[in-house]
Amino acid sequence: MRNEDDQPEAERPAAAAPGEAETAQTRRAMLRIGALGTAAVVTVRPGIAHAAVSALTCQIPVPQSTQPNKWIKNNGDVVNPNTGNSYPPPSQPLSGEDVKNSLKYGTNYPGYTSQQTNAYNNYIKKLTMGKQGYTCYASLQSPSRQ
Amino acid sequence: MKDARALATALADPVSTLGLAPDGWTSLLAIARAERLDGSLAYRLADMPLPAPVARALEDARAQAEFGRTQALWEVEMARRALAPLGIAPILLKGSAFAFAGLPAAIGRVVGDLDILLPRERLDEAEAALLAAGFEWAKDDDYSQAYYRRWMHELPPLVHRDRGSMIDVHHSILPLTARRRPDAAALIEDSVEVAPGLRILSPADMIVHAATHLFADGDLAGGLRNLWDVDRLLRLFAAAPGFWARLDARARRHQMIEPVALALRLADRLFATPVEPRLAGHDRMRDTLFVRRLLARDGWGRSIRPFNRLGFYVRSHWMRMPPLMLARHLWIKARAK
Amino acid sequence: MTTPTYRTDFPQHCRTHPIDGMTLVFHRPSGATHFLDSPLPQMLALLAAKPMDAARLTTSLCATLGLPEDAEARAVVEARLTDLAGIGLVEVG
Amino acid sequence: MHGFDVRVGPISYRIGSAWAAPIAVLRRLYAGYPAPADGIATVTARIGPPRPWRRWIRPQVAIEGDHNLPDTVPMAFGHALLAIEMAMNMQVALGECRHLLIHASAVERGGKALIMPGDSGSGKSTLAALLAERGWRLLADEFVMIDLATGRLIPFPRAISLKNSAIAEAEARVADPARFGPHLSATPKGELRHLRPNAEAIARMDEPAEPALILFPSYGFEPASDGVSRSELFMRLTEGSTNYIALGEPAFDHVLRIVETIPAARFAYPDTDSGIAIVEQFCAEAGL
Repeated sequence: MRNEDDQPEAERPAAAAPGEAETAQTRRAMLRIGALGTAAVVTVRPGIAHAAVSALTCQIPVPQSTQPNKWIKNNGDVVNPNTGNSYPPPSQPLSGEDVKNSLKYGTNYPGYTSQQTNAYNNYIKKLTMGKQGYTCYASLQSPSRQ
Repeated sequence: MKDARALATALADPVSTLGLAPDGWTSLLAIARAERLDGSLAYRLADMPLPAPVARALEDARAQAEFGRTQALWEVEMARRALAPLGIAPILLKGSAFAFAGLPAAIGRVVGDLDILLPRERLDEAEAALLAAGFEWAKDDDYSQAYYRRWMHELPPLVHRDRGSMIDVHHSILPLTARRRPDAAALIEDSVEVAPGLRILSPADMIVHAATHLFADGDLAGGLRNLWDVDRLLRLFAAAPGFWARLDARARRHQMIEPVALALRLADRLFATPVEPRLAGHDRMRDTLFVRRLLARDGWGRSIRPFNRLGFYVRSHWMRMPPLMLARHLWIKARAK
Repeated sequence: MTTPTYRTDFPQHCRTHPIDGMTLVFHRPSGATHFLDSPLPQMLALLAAKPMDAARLTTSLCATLGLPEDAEARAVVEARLTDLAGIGLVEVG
Repeated sequence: MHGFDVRVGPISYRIGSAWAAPIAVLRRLYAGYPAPADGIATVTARIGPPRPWRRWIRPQVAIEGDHNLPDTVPMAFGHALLAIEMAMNMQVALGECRHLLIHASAVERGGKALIMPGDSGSGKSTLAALLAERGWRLLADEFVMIDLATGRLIPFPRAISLKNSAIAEAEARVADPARFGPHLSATPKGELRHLRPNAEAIARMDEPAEPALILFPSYGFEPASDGVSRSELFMRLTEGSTNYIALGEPAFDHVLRIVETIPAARFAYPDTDSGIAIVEQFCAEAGL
């Protein structure tokens, strides 16, 4: 869960003059910079069975297997081949173990550059329920969801 | 326990379970879960004298079904809120309709996705409203998008970004490519309002729609559960005078007389459902193929009879699209594997 | 098109509990559990008293919190109304 | 199909395998566990070939059962025991809807339970296994079950899966070699060996305990400890549970009661001995 110290620099409130401390506090409440970080609503999401199936044995195809001959843009979008700053997808689905390490420690996927790794991770972060690999991705994160 | 016959018998005649041996119970539970009928079975056996472990397992299944019902009703409410401002009153289909209208078919039933039917001309507005409400395309590749919009009776499936729930928006109950052409306008015209801004199909149309699953979705996945719906609905609706005549008329109107007859015969064979003999017609040789496919589940919950299943899988696509398209579709799916 | 009016029946159908300066909510119709950080509880209270559109809600919220009403406050209220509608605690129209 | 029925706490399993060998290993690992009550297993977990020919040709093992997950990858035949363990876990994670599940390990002393939530790699299994050799009773590894009627912890003492360095530590402390499963190498989780809980944990598996302390271990850091706020504790317990939402309002009540009444902290520890020392100190303060 996000807490104060790793909050992105941009959102940190400017140091308020002492006289306005009280208003700043209320303003802070207003802009909901609270224990939950910037999210005003946090909904409990079920932990996908990471305990049951170790996240490390699942895999994430990039992109969906129903999207043959597509490339991945650096922001994670699935685009046509040779689109600006996009890369060919990995030849094999990425293993849960590699994805977890790459997301946690920034390691590159074996055989791919850091730009490619970054593009693939942005694609993975956009996965939603129902998409291939979502269960695997969700089980990598919980419970310490960033 | 060689196939799912024991489950069909237990549902139709709960007393038949009294003689089950310990491993018989284990297999029955495994088959019921695999066919997603454990909730229905749990309610059917609710007041039977059962061994303690079975009673507990079925109590849990009832609790699980209750949770599923709450989720289904919430999805109906959220869809209503998204569509009501446009003046669109969606027609609820299958599980969501049974749950919302409180029909016996809903008792213990696992409700999967939310299926709704809209007039075809309101589809684009509805699509925009659902996307604005947080739904996203589950299949957003160009092939699927084009395929659904051009050939199918529904939009590509939508999944909610936060809730993870899925909604299928239909404008008819059979793909456009199918030889049979149900009268979507008649379905909408005869639909019944069950609450402000929410409708369900008329009883006869509900049976016709349930039968399309046996016919349109051809591969019969979830077929036993679907047929149990038919049994539950028929036992309720048949009590109304003139129902069978109305069902006959609607089945003809939607060019669905054979599938409805087939559904009646299969329900009779598997659940001893009282059906109108003239409408059901005499048994056909190939009915047995359907029965074997519907019961193709062993005591471990594994799907069995692979060649029978493959036959129905190919048939399901054949029903949906002309041969050339079928070849291309199967080729793309195979390459994507 | 008049600006949409928002309304809520909160806290009916809910279990609420204060925790660490936030409001923990169990919402029975959806079966979901949420943490609501300010200003959401205050917004819900105001809407429960009287359905309003975003502009009027911003005015009464800023009055309640003793804050100057400005474009930023309006933007925050609009964003939080979308969040509340998304989890079904607030209804539009 | 080769089968084995066994009861672990409230879960009565029927375990199936297309191959005989994995079942034989499982029988040895779960020697001494009771059979299902009335001989009726109500949960089916199984492994089998993902494709028919995979049964003989370069065999692979698919994880299956009453409940399945779409994304699982077939495993190598040499890791069949791990696949069975995961199939058993999956039926609990996706099927259990009587007791609230918390992803944690737990041990008991004097009727009071210490719960150690944490994802894999936090060391919760190792600590629980070693505490269980020092007079604590093992209640659970991976799944802690809370009875929604009483709020008490219902033991689910399945075999503990020890990973990499933890294997040698357990081998050094556990006298009876028969309690260990085979050494599995190069599994997706690295080196792996299963340890059967001791006879006492098995004999008293139907004896619930009162949750009294929650500690979040983090292995591999300099010793440090910190409080856990009630809101974070609520989030960690519920997000880590695969059935919290399905159990509805009773689950909300119990997690709320837990976070309001049970002390919680997190601690880092560089090695097992210091970890155990920190745990014992926390327990003394909390009256365990």
